[in-house]
Amino acid sequence: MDLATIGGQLLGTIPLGDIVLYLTPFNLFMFGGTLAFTTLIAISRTETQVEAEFGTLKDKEVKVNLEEFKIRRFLAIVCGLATAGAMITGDLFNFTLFVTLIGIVNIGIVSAVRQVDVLNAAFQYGLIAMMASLPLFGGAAVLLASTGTLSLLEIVKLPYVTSMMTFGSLLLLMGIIGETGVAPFYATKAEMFRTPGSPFILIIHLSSLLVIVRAIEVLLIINKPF
Amino acid sequence: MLDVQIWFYTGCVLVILGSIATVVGPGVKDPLVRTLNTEIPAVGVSLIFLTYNHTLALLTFIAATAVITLILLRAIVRLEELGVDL
Amino acid sequence: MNLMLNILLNVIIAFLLGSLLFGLQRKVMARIQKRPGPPIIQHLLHTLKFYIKESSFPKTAAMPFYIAIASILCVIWVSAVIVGPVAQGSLLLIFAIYALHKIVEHNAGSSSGSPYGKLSCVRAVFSAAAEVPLFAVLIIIFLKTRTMVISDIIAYQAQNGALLFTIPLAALMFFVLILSKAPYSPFAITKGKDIISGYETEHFGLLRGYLMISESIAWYMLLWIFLTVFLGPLSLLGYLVGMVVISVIVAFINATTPMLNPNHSIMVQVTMAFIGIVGSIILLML
Amino acid sequence: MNETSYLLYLISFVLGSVVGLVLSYQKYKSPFAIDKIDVLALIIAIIGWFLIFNSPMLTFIPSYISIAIGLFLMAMVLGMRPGYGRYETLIGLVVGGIIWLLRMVLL
Amino acid sequence: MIVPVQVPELVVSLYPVAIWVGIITGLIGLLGISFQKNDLSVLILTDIVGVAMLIFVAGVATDLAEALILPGLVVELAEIMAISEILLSREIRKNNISGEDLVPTALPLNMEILKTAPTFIAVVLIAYGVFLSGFTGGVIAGGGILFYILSKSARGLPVELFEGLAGASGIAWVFWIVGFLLFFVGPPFWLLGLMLAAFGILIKVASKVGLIGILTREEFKKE
Amino acid sequence: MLEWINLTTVSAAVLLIGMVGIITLPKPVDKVIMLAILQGGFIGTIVAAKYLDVAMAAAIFDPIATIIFLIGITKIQDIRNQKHEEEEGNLA
Amino acid sequence: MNIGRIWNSLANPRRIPRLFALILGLILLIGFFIPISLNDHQLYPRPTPQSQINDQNPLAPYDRGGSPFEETGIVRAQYPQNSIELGQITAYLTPIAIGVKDSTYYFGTSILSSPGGLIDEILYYTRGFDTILESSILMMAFVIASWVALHFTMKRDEEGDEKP
Repeated sequence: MDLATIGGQLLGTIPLGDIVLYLTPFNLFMFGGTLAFTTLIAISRTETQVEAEFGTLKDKEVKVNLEEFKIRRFLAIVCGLATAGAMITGDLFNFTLFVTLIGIVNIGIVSAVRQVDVLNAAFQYGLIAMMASLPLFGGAAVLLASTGTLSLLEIVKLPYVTSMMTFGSLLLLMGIIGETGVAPFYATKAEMFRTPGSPFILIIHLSSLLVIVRAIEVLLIINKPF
Repeated sequence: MLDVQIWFYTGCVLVILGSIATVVGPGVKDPLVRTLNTEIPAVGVSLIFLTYNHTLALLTFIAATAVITLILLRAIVRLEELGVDL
Repeated sequence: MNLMLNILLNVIIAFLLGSLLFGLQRKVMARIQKRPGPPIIQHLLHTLKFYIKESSFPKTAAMPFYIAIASILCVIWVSAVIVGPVAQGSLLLIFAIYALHKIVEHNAGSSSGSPYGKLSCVRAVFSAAAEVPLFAVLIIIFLKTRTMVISDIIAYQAQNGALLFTIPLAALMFFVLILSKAPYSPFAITKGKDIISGYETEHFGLLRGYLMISESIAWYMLLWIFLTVFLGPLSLLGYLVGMVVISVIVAFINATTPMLNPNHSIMVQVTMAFIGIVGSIILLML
Repeated sequence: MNETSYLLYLISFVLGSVVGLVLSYQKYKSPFAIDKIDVLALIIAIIGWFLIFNSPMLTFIPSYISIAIGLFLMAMVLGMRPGYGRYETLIGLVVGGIIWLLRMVLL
Repeated sequence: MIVPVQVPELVVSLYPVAIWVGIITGLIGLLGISFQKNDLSVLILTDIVGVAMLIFVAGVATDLAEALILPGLVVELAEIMAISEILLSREIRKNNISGEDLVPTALPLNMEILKTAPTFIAVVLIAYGVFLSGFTGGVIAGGGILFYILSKSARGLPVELFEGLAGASGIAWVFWIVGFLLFFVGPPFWLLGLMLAAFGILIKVASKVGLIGILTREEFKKE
Repeated sequence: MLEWINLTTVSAAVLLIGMVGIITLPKPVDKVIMLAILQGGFIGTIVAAKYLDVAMAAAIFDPIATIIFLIGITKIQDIRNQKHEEEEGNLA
Repeated sequence: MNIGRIWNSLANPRRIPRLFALILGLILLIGFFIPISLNDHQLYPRPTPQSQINDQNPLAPYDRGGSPFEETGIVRAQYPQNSIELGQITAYLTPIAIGVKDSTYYFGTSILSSPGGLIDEILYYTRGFDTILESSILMMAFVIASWVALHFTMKRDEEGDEKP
């Protein structure tokens, strides 16, 4: 088993003590993509929603006010950075922490809105995010217990896969699914997008999709299928 | 060594029975009672930490539980004030 | 051959062929519905037309973003061409690009401030939730071939026969993914006519041109991946024939089916994905 | 058939379609022509399809050029305004196909 | 030998039991959530799920596991806080459409312990927290601050303090980052890095936890 | 038999008693008292493990939790009484 | 009940956490049917519980050897080559901590959680990145909670103009 069969040739590592970040073309592309989007978000202003009013012929403009704009931009940038980190980290626990950070920031980006329905969706999503911390951290802990290491670069070298490792990665997958809102759990997330503030809610979507793609890589590394 | 076992299994009993009590125990319709019942598993986990000598984590957990309790009670009281029917 | 030249060549091919395939698709659909239909060249002409039209920007748009998003779509699909036909790199990378495509689709809708774009944006999130499980196709391919690199997958197929016959359910799932990208398909909820043109509603002129170019390249790339991954080493003529055949099949399906309600569309896809994953794993174990 | 010639074919097809479209709009004013065969278009179509299928027969020019020309001519007929050029294309395809078959069988 | 090469046998023998207990607890909590209609109750029940998570991590019983428990704890604390606030805001929004203003009830409590004990307990906790430093110290000192604010109902702190405390915690966070980088950029200065990290995170966490008290204080101020 | 009576077993017993008490007693205030017993048992356990500093911190934080609960209970009861009175007032 | 209706019900955000909880519970059940055992070759192993305190070690339970600035403690990190000063932190004691250590046996936790000590070694040095994230999570949660509190739950009178 070699990392090169999954994401392409290993380009380099960034060692920070026990946590080693690694770069393959795949990781690098997603890292760069996320950073590009984050930069764009940081310099954009929000769109104005125009809604028809009942009973009259007038339109109503739904805008994001300045205070709300600032906090949401801040959270969106943090979310972008967290996503970028999750793309290149080579440590399981670090990865779960990044995912958790993404989850909580996502809730924050929509919690600043005024629509009750959106707040409700944010709350329900938050509940899922909290429950998902059990499979996320639990899965990482089960993997640690069964392999004795958290570093993906070490796990990839192990010659065997035990059923406990598969269980751990299943938990990890469940956690990521919960935090990112994959079907059939999509509804909470999708409802959150009905609010104005386009560039910021973009990052919610960006983070969840990229984390899922990255999770595939992580799962393949853990469960060497041969 | 027996001490360690006693702590561990007492912790396990507290955690399991405490969480059952939190979910279906008597009077848990009242969120206040439910929050009170969550203290039992919290103490159970503390015992498990103690068994493994995670004393620093235990110290943090004790403090964090108090804070979580405060947050939950704040929410309960405010919702009661609002008189909302969830 | 010079690398830059090679990239340019492949991108232009992807664009031209993708547009022609879209045109063919419209023609086939029209014939099935007993209309004469536009010429095959029509989609290409449409794309070029937008470059000589005036560009205007809505007052309500989220400004730098609204413009950037159209060119980003172009950039990511060009990079898909680089990863795919040119470098034959990792399949996972192409799916990362596909994920970015979903994001752009979503944001192109929401950045304009139009309610139709917004609806399309919400639906894009919905549909992304459905398409993500289809990434399980990747895992199944990996389980079978033990590699993610396209050139290795081709080599594997050259040795052991096309994957289409060994993991047919995965191919079916991938086909559903392709189907969901085609215009007028039962799963194309982001571009349904009930929300005008979906995320493209408020993009005019130059920006629309960019979007259309990228869509053509995207269509070509999806078909290319399908043919490469499931049918093994093919000659260029083989690719051409395969793409035409798939486009015609898709056109036939699109012409005869209604568009599904968003929830149903997702859950149909998810159910198919679930059956596909479980079925494939059972097939692999046998 | 390498990628460069592939591109050449595509471009000649596209150009042929555009030319066919423009010319046919100038030539025909009414939207539909039922059951009328245009002899000029028919000849172009037949030459086009013939060149596409039987380029090796013309030994004096490289095959990629003859195929490109064939595609251009074929596309001119195929790409005519809606309702025109159908029968011509079909006949051209059949003729080209028969010649190809004969060539395969005889040679 | 102070540190063994392998994990002690006792721990290995306890591990399956710990995991089973974690699974059972998680199961109870999750089933409870799935059959629970009341949103507030679901929020409380997620606490149980968090407990199950902690057992999973603790069972590994190495120093690493202990270091991993702390982030887990923080995540629980942080999420409960944010989500309960969202729940409140949702309910207020839902019920306040008519525009009526809600007056929070005043606290009728007149207990002796609330008058004398807080200062002492707070001072002890803060001093102990500073001695501990690090995340644990932060939570403990923060708990002390929180308790102090909670109890001093009449003498509420001015709202400006909120921004000030938040700013302090941001600066402390930067200290912590600098400390972290120092470990890798200049290994000989590890002691400086350690101190920056330990006290940066102490101030950060303590001020954050203390801020909870200010959130609760507004109920008392309206007397 | 007597050798079984040491700090560990006694604390464990106190813990279990506290747990049963919290679960079964109906009134919230009684529950808070049983919570104090539970915490007493917990501190006893820590002392049995000889970590006096942890025991100290626990001994400081436990009354805090109790006070928080007391405040909450009084407040909620107050609110409920008020609501009750309002309803009766409306009826009258 | 027809399948379209079931699918529609999945679009209700209120049902999603419950559904997620149910599915997660079912997956947790798998844990009962697979062999579970702790791999005894772990990183950062620790001695048998209670052994250090029973030996009257004043630094229990976190004593990992070493003396301040001279001798490094024993830490089995994943990548020792990435952490050049490994073991120094766990051996370090502040002057106050040394004073406490000499006077009592039962304050090991406090001593070794003041700067220096094994957990600091792990939390700040070898796994420092985790702690950065952890504190960021707390910070973000706080930013969110305090923002919501300051703008919505605490200021209730000023929002009459904008209704959902």
